[in-house]
Amino acid sequence: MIIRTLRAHMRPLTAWAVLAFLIVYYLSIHPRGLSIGVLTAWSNQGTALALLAVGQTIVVLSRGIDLSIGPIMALTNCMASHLVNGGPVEVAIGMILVIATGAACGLLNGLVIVIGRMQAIIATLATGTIFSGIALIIRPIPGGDISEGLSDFFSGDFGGLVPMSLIVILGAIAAWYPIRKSVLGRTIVAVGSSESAAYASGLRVKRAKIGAYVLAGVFASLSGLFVGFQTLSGDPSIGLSYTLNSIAAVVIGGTALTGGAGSIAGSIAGALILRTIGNLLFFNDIEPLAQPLFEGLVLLVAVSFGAARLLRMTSRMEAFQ
Amino acid sequence: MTAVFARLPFDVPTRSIVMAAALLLLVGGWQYPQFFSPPYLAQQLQSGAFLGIVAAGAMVVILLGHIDLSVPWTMTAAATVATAVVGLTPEVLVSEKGVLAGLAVGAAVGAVNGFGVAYLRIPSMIWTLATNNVLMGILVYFSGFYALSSRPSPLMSMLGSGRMFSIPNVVFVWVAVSLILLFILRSTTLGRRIYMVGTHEPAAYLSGVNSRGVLVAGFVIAGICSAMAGMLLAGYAGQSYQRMGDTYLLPGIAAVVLGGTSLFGGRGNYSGTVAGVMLLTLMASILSIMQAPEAAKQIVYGVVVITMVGFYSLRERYS
Amino acid sequence: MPPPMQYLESAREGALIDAAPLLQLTGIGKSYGGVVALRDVDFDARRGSIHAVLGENGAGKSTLMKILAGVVRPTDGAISLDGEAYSPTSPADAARSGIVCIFQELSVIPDLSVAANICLADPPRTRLGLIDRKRQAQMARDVLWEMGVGQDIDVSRLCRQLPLSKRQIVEIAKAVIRRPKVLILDEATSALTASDVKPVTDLLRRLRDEGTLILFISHRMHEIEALADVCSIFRNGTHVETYPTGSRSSDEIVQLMLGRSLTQVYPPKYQVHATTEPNLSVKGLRWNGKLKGIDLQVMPGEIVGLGGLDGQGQQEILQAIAGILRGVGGTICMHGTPLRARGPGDGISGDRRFALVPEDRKYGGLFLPLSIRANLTAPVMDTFARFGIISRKAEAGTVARMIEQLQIRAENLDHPVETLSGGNQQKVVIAKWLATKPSLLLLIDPTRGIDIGTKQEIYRLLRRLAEEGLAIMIYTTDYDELVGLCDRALIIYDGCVRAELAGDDLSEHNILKNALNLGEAPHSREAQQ
Amino acid sequence: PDCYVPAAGVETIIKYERREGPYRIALVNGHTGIPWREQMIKSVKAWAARPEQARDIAELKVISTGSDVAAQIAAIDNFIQAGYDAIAFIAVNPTAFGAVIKRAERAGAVLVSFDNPVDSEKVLRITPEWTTFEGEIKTQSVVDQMKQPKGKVLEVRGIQGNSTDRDRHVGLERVLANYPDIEVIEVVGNWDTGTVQKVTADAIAVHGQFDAFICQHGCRGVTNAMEATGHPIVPVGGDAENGFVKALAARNIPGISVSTSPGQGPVAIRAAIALLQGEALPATVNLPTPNVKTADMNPNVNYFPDEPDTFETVTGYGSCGKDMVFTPDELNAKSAGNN
Ligand SMILES: Nc1ncnc2c1ncn2[C@@H]1O[C@H](COP(=O)(O)OP(=O)(O)OP(=O)(O)O)[C@@H](O)[C@H]1O
Ligand SMILES: Nc1ncnc2c1ncn2[C@@H]1O[C@H](COP(=O)(O)OP(=O)(O)OP(=O)(O)O)[C@@H](O)[C@H]1O
Ligand SMILES: [Mg+2]
Ligand SMILES: [Mg+2]
Repeated sequence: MIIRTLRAHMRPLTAWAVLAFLIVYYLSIHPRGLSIGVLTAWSNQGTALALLAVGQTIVVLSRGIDLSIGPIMALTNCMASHLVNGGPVEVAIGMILVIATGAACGLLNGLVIVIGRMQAIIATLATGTIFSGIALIIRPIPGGDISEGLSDFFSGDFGGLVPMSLIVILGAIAAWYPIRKSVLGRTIVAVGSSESAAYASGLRVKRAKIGAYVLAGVFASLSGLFVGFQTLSGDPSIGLSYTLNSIAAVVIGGTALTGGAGSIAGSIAGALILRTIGNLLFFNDIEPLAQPLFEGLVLLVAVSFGAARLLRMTSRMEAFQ
Repeated sequence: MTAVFARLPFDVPTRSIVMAAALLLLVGGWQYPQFFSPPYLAQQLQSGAFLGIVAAGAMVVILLGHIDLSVPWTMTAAATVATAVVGLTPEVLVSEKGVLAGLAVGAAVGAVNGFGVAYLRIPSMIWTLATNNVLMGILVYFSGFYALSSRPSPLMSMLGSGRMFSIPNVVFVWVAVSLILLFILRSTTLGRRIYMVGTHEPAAYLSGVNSRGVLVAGFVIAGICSAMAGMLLAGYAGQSYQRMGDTYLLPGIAAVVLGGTSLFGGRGNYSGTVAGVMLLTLMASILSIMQAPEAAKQIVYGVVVITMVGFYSLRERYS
Repeated sequence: MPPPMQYLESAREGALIDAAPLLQLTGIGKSYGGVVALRDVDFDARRGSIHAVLGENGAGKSTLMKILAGVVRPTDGAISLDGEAYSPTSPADAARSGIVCIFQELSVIPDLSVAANICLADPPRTRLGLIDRKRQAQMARDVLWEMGVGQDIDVSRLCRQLPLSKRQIVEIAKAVIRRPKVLILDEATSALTASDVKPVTDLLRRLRDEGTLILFISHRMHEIEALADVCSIFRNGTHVETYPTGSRSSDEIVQLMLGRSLTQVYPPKYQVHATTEPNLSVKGLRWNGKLKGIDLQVMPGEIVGLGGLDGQGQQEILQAIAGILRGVGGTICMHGTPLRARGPGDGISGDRRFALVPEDRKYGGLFLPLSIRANLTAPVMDTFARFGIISRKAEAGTVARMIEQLQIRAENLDHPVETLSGGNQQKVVIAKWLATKPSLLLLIDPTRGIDIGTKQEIYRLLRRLAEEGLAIMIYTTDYDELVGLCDRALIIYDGCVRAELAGDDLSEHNILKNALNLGEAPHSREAQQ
Repeated sequence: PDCYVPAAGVETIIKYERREGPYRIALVNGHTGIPWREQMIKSVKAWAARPEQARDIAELKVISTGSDVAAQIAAIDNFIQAGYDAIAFIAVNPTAFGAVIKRAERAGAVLVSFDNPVDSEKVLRITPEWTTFEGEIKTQSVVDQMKQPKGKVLEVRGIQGNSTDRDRHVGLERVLANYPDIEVIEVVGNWDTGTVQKVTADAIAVHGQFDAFICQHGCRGVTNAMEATGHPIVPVGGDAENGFVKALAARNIPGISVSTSPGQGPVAIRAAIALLQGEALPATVNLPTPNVKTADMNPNVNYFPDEPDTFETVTGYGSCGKDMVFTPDELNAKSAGNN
């Protein structure tokens, strides 16, 4: 039973193992070693991407993809730089508005895909440019203001023990699991596994697809808020690289882009792996001009691990799955 | 109106786009009379040709049910290598070795892309993203090329910026690429197999198609198209420069999809891609001439893509 | 033959009139573009009956069921359910009205567990509104035990990991748990193995006795005879006749279905010359714990059947020969030299040609949205291409011969192959492989879901090919077919050849006995039918 | 030295307690794959490798973090954590560094921001005065070289949303406000040659002729478009990439090349060392703005026939001292070598 459970979660577990190794290595070469400051800097850097990867995973589980997730993050980040400041009440209302905006963007994606019957890639590519455009309107150049108190709180640590950002990540996992166990969550997985079967089984396919995009929008807005806390400002141009990295994180975390099977936790590990690799460059003597090459190669190698399953393949047909 | 619409040749997406582009020209021309001037139209064709060549390659990969995100740095790499080789061998004619080198770079990148997708079975969206990053890394690292000349060869300059009968030469290159691609897709076994693999790869394998070979071939074609576009762009700009491909990736994909090709693979006509390229090009320059702010451009772009693609998927559904 | 209407009238006057119909269809029509799938169909069915729907491929049976299940909207006509107008907008909607359909294409969710699949539509919840996994598993187990297959299926497994026949059971359980008023089975028994048919038929009878209306589509005549109370025959999109089971002879039924009579289903067998060298010889074939040392030979001119319970390794034998499997042990020789194929592509050219007609035509055999022409020529296009350029003329000639040879009924060869009915689709798959002129033909269940008329055509074709010197090996779940068609049958049990039957030994009785491994547990219960 | 001119209206002075050298210094670059940035990194390494400087520098670490501001913040945090004495950086987003600056203050690390400086008075900022750069210097010179100060001028802008683009645009507007007869047409060239060429050619196709061009970066695209469309020779103002300057000189196009030199990198590092040695500097420093008109251009001084088009012709700020001058060979020698 335990072995079967382990085997079922092989790929996310591998991702976590790799991450653990990278962290230990990173701390061992860091001149300061393990300290709460080092840990906080490390986890702060990965949190925005991790939150985004959670949203992306939900969509990918439904066999969709959200290329607008980075632009939603940028848009909500810009909104936050207008709304999330001032007194506590204002800040609270501001955060609610920001999250609602993320949900609305996700809703738009879902509606375009379901009612317009468009492929997710192109639909979200298009809505993504719209969201970027709106972000540019509300914040033509980076700037604005975000509650410093919240910023200190979220980018600091908890009692000198745990970085707050790690707690945020755990919170994201905790928020998803009840959803996954709900009918909506199950329908999302069912639609990703076989849409026609889900439809024929009487499941509410449309509702689940829309739900997946709305959830992705919400997580993107949380990510946008977190970037705001980190940078105390809004920036309309941060989207694109985040979108692609969120997909990379999902894949490294073991979720199949073909939907149906995968896990949030794996994607979070994937996101943190990507960021830790960036960190590793600091104290290894790598020529600065070689850094992009190094990062590219590491990504190439990381995704190549997906090919390992081919070695275990007993039927050539398995390659097509 | 509808009667005229229905009688036009070509499939629905192509027709719709041609109509939309005509509409754009009319409205634009009403505001700016220069729109109908031959230099303006020639200029549009020239801009369109670069995108068109990229989109031609993108279409092959999309027909296979995959996507190639390595376009930007494949273009840059091919152009950089080509101009570097020109710098090393400046003698006339010999310098055209640079063109061959550039094409070889494109083919090699395509082969690596195809290898990862077909043999290692990594999703193309992620594998080509990785190869794109590696290419960027290589170019940044070896910007020792930087010490070499970045001058294009005479052929590149001639094709990239020359004109014949006041029509830009790139347009002829685009036409040639289009004809070759049309021929491949319609009349060769490779074309048939591209559609088969794109429709359902397991069935292709079980039907005796060497699906891995077909995938690699498709990515190589795309790589070569990107390389050509990169070198022509270097010919046009008189130099190779980094990030030269950044603005071609997403429009290239959008043009293919606007043209009615399914991102799931197996379905699509090349005429649609050509029409998609024209529409995007026209739209971009009209917006730029109207001095629309960047934000408005992006929003219009997104709305147009959603409207057009939504229109034909709904039309297909309910007709 | 009296005109169909008279049969209808006589049926109406019969015992069936005692209760008001539960389901009443009037003037139903449906066309897809130019193709008329259903035309002016009137159809009644009563509560507490098993109502079989028969018809040739493409007769419109599935379309009708899809209309009832809310998947397809009719272009004309009206439906009433229990006296009230009924026009479902989706399967979910139909289910709310009490109509649940098991579709011809399976609709289990591969990545969910058996329990989750069975409780898919209405899972038990905890007080917090989350799905209660424990109760869900219990409910699933209960249903499976009620169906008599509880010991065979672990409800915590993913459906992806189950063999096809077990997935079909899950599919049925998933429908049954909703206690529908009307249960539709569209060829839902076609993938069941002989041992699974019994519990399912028992279950259906029980449901009928509880008052459920069961609409039942199958091409297996003996199943229909055993199970149905009433039969309706469809032909060419029209409702031809409804009669109580048993009131028509099978010849009459076939005549009604086809509009012509069918003399004999299976062609006569021929004597194979034992002196010839075997076309295929396999020794000690092993693979992944599933094949445990298989020896077999196929002579030119011979049709060899693989039989046994589903999932004993029959498919894997054929796949191993075709090179689809990796890590295969033992030797496979064609014409005396080892064959080391890496896939069906290696059988297309050269002097040792083989062809594999795969199991699921929708998954492995066809490119559904591509044209009939492109599908037909997929493996052979190189033969009429020079330097990779296709000669349209040569292609047209080849295609015409194929259409002619297999009597494929297609309106326009440039239409997508998905517009053909199931039987014609299957012919396309066979035709495209015959075009490669193989000397060894491997077929996996080629007549599944195909009507009797088309089946007969395929049997004749196979026999004719064998006469021309082809070696044929066929895996089929239909014992009748093994007996009627094959010269020799190998009964596979647990990855080994359990028995080789030929001549008079080749009987349904012997097949079943060996398939169940001499009546040993655990399948002994089903053996006594 | 006299190159650290305090920006107008800035009174704040930055001064740290003197520490003993040699120092551990880090340079955090943002975007990768841009020739200007590469040349900047090379200049810093070339400068630091000279024996006079090597004495003061115990360790020089260079990092490029790409366009992700979170990565850049984390990089700076890492250097602070690792106890580096000074960190110089080009901000990806000028407003994002408030929290980092606080953390640096606490840890006693010296931050120096340059080129795209942060919006904060608390760290040293080194930058050209962009409004003057684009306005009083470039635009004014172009207008002066026009036949008469009237007609149509094409303004080719940079990446939208960038603060530098905003400041430069303001500079241009400020100058042209004095010339009511000049009509400005704006296009967006994204600072890249190909895009600049395309939008310029488009604009020429629509508007016919212009009386002058004012371009931010990638200005070889303007001269190319003029040549390709057969546009008459009119004044062109642009930055200082070799290709552009070559084109001005070769075709004798009246105009001006104004430079933001990659030499900002060494200037910033030198300032960081000065701060560590206890010197006081104004909080915001404006660098001189080297520029040259076409009439005054000389090969191998203002442009380099043997260098690629992307080479930045003004290699350093000569007016900031002799150590701020670099020859192309010295930079190229640094290209691929290790740290
Ligand atoms: N026959 C079918 N088989 C499998 N999937 C289907 C089928 N028809 C529709 N679907 C899928 O189910 C989803 C929703 O179904 P569909 O659009 O048919 O609902 P609908 O009938 O339009 O519902 P509504 O009445 O709300 O408009 C679609 O995304 C489509 O992909
Ligand atoms: N999507 C479609 N487009 C065009 N024609 C169709 C489509 N689906 C079915 N048809 C046509 O409608 C007719 C009836 O099809 P249907 O699938 O209902 O037959 P069937 O009785 O279930 O046959 P089978 O037993 O082979 O499944 C067929 O002749 C087929 O060609
Ligand atoms: Mg049917
Ligand atoms: Mg059917």
